[in-house]
Amino acid sequence: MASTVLTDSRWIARGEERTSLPRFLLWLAPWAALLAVGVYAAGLCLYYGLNQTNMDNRFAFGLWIFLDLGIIALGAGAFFTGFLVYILKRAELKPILNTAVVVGFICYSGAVAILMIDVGQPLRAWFTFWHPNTHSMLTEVTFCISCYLLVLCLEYIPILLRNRQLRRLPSFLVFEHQLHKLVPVLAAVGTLLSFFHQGSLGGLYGVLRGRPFAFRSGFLIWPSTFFLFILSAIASGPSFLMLITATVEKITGRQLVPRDLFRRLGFISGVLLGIYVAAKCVDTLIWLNVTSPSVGFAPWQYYVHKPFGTPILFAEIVVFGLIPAFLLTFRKTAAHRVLLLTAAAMACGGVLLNRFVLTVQTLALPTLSFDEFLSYTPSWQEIASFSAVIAYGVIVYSLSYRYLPLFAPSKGTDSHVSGN
Amino acid sequence: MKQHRNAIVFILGLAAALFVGWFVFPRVLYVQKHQPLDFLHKTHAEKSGLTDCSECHTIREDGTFAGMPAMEKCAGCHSDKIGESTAEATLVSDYIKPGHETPWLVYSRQPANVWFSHAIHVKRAQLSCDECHATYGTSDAAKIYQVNRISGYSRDVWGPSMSRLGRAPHEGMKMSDCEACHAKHNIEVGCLGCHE
Amino acid sequence: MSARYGMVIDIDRCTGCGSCMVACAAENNVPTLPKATARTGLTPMLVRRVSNGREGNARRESFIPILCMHCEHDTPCVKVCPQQAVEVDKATGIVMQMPQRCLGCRYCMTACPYHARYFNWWDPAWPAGMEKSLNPGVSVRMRGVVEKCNLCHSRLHAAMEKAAAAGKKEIDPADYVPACVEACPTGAIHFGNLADPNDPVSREARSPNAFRLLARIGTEPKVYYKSKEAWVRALAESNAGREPEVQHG
Amino acid sequence: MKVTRRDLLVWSAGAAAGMLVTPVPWKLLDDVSIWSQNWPWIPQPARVPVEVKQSSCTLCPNGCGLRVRMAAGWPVGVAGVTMNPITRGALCPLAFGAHQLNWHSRRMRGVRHRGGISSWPEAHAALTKASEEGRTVVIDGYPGRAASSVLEQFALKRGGSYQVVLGSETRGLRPYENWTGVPATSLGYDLENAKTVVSFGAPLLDGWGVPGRFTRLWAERAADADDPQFRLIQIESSLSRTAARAWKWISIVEGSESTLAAGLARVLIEQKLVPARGPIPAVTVSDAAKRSGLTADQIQELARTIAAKRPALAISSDENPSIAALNVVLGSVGKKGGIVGRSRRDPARVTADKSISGARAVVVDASVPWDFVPETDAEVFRFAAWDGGSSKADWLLPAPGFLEDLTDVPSPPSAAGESYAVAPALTKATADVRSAAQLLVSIDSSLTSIDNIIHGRCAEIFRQRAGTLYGREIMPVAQIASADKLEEQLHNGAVWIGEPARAASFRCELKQWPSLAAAAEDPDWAEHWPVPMLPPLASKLYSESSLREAPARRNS
Repeated sequence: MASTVLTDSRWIARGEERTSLPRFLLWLAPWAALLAVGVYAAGLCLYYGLNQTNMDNRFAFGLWIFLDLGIIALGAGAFFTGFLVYILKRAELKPILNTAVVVGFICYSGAVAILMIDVGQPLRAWFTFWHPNTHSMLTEVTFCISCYLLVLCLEYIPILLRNRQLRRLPSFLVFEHQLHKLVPVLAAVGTLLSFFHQGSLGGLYGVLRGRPFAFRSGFLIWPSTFFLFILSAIASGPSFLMLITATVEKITGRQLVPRDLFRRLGFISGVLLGIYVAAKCVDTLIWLNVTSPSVGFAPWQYYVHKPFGTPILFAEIVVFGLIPAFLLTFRKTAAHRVLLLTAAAMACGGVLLNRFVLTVQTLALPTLSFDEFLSYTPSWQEIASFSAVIAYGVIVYSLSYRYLPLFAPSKGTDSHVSGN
Repeated sequence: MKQHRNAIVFILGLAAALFVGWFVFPRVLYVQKHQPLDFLHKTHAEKSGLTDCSECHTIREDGTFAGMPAMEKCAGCHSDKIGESTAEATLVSDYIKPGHETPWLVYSRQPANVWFSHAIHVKRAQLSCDECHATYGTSDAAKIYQVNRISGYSRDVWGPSMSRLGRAPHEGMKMSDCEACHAKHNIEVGCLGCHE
Repeated sequence: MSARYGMVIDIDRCTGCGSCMVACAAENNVPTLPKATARTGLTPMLVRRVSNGREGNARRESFIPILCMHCEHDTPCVKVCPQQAVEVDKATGIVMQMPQRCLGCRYCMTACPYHARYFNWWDPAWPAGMEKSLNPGVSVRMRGVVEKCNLCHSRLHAAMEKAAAAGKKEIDPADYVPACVEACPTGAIHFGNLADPNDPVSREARSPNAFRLLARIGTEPKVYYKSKEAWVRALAESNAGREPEVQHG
Repeated sequence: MKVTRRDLLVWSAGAAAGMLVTPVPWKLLDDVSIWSQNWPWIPQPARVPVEVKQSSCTLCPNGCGLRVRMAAGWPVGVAGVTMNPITRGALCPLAFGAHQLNWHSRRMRGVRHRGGISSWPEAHAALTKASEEGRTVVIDGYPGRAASSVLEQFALKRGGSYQVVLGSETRGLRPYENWTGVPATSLGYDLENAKTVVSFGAPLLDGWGVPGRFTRLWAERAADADDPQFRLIQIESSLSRTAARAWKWISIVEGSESTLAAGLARVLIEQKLVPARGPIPAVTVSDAAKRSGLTADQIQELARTIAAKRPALAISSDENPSIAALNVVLGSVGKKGGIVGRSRRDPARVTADKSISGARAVVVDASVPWDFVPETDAEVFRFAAWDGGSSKADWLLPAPGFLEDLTDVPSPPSAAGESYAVAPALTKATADVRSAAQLLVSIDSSLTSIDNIIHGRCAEIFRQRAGTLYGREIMPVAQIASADKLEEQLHNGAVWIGEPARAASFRCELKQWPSLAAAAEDPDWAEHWPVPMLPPLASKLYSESSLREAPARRNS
């Protein structure tokens, strides 16, 4: 049988039960294929230019920006868990920490990769560092995201080095221990950076004076969306981690984290989501009644164009905000695993919906009185190159799960415990 | 010895990199080309008393800069061979007689997106030619033209020193060099002040 | 010199012929894009057809040339560009787009309420030989960057150079006329220096019939429009004074 | 001692560290970005001085004054000539991109014979043979040029016939030929002196006649004035560009123009709004109302408005006797501000019919619109600078393109006054081309060459010492030293303008009201462009924007 021939057991941590290599490869194969298609599509965009996409002069941002914002928000779990564990000393969250780092790493590296295809002149993207426009939210985003990606790499390395084979190189072991000492610092730096770029991503739209649908008044140089984005990101981050872990548990058929961990995550998510929804309501009211009319845009204008009617606003605030907030916070509902996970999914969906509205509705709505309402459907190249990111994520995570002690107690020692 | 092995190997690597980076790389990056004729500014200054650059490199009355003088300018004196140099022979036989323009290689050629007005710098700002072109106008040899394989820019844009450290004002014609001079005379121009 | 170049466009004179659009494209070496649509084309000057929304004999139509409005205050595109590829020129008030600096993130395009910025979705290309017909004053932009109206900056260059050669500091206004202004067969586009109160353009800009698109956003555009038709002036407001129900359908 | 894996690792670590302090990574980063700013496959304009030449546009018979920017011998930009008293600096939108036409992908580059590749000598031989064997019909789309008279001479010498294809403006003048005896090509519209212009669907502000002439006039006298010095009334079924800007837009049922014209005439006569002349149309007001979709009151109101400010001039979008008759009733024929005759009378022309019989050869000049496809068994020699698709011609002969050959510019078809200009060959041809006239001269050397005809015409203008020359400055012909000076100035883009149009008095007799011709539908903007191809940049107007409908028959 193939498995006897094909084996990688010496790479798998001692005592860890892992499926046979062939089956693992079988699992990877479709994802690898998807990745290949995506890379090809991305290649087309880089070689022939962005005419390969369905974006246009009015829809200058499309699927890519929307999903970048989405996964960066969901990736917020990484820094936030780190923050909770190392700064607020919530040790009980430690079991999820490695997953958080890996997921964060995947989300951010994926987002940056897509951005490099999205810009028309990737070869010149570094100009932002050389001639930065300090007034631009995008500058802030670029700096913070690239720095934070570096931080995530540094956080990922120790996990990587805990691989059974790599651990055998003494110098690596030393290195890992040194790095490990650094992790709390990294967590602190990461938190700072993340707060800023999550915020700036919101600011990205909030500052658009020319797009009253997105334009928000704010506090000092930061429009309200700056803070809303931070809130929504840290609210959804933990939920997303929960979903990931639950999925992995389902696939592997193992319990990987202590039972009550989900509830804790859910609670954090829920409370923050609640705060977010409250803030969002206040912001929406101010925007509709003060900010927007003051620049000559009546609120009704934004909602006369189907499908972007008021229901979408309702969905964003109530269906995917208030409801999951309740479900996650209350002991009764949270105790129910299915409800808990559904709520978590809804929370993540809410964030995605919010990013979608800000990206797509902002561009679709007319500004000039003689503009027409526009729609846009992404081209297969756009969809493919983005699905590549998801494939890449699955592959990286699977490899990490197989060869790294993701759920082992994150102390440097190699323990035999792994869930059950 | 044993315990220094790492250090030595490391330094060997370092040294190799430095050698390649500072000595091999520049020679690979730039292609060397010779002017079609070895034109001598010095001789022209001495023999024919063409001391004022603008006698050949004229600024037209609409302000545009003629750059390299046209063939008839040369033909004015070189309608027939003067002296015995091979360059002289080529000039007359290959360019003047058939009436072809000489394909000069322009050391200080800027890319298409740059708009540099000699009129503004020479006539209004009263800059002398050598502030940017150094003493090439009196040199007694046509220097070798180096072109960057990747960007296609003349070496003079980057300047003779690879590190660009401690270079003289006339060494290098990168945007930063223009900016430096503009800053020195606090002259503020926007992007499109120098770009088109 | 510290000018504030601007325009007053008389809507009542615009017949929508499109001369300005073609002249602009020719002057600025804007390529013809065989695959482009009205949403992916390059039209730094774009004439748009507008109506009073009525039908039958009551219908009225006009044409509004849309170009970069050269916003003076809190210029949306300048503020958002991450690498200073856009700026408001101190000397002229022209909002300058620098394609060689641009990385093509298109953030400025989302920021512009007038949709006056265009992305080079394709490599510029011309049929064999046609590149000989390119205007020597303007460099061709490459694929993947944003471009827009720079108020025919190469013509300003020429004027400056001419002045310098003649030993003058100020340019002769007659030497600097953008291609669209020159091309308009009805003289609907008036160009001048808004900083000079005696310039006919600044006088027109103060006339009661003058208006600016989306002026309430507060970006102080330097392109004014003018019409004696109330319904045309109403177009300046985003919702053109219309009620929700009119918006439907 | 052997090199271990560890050594390699350490060595590369050192190398990597070293690289960072060499120019390699940084210079490469810089150069690659610079490369992306100067991609070699992106064409850049030549670094050459620009010189400005003046000439006239020869792409259509309106001959607008052109200011052409030239670089390295090629046109790089086109603008109008403000000094030109006819166009006054205005051009049609297409002219601004005309300098790119010579490189159009559908430029005719070689002689083609029945689909196959052929050569000029073969074409020359074929035409020589054919014209000797039988009758030769020569068709011209731009009469009055020096080239035209070459074509005419040839046709007459070979006992053939010279026929012309007229533009819609001139076709609109055809009805008057029979009533006045003045050929349509010598008639014009005296727009400058009209007080009311009633356009029956003529796109006056959208490519009708000399673009600059009417638009400028309208802009100065009518635009945004509440009580304009002259009123533009547009009678049209759709809200066209002209209708949108007109002083009044009367929306009528499509195709009811001639009936309405008759109805208006009847009201004018019956209500004695005009002194009674000409016959009374059979059409009653109620007929007209029924047909046009207006009410009788509206028609009477309209008639009063037209009569109120005179001279009033009715203009049809194409040949339309009824509308012409309305002018007769309005007393606008042969009068100031109406239909006037130019001082120089052309001989009457045979207007070409597509079905040509009894001919051995048909020569179609490049000025003939591409959609004129002769139906004949004769051998057809089709000259064209651009390939407009199917032409059914045996021979397709590449003709000179934009500014590629010397030609002269007679008075534009719709002009009220005399004018003359010369368009020299400013640029070298991008293909091996000959004009029809050039080929005919090479076949029959006894023909006077274009240069000589132009030379003669200049001499003639000089001899008459009448009119004014509008060049870089304005100068009466009387003050010009010699005929050569005059010719030189014309070659440098000056335009000669004859004495101000004296409404050459001619009698106009209209026995009974003409038949109600079905009006031609409003011509597509591009139909006014006789060249089969639009300048590539015209795509900005339709495919790259929604300003205009994409032209029907041309897909360039």
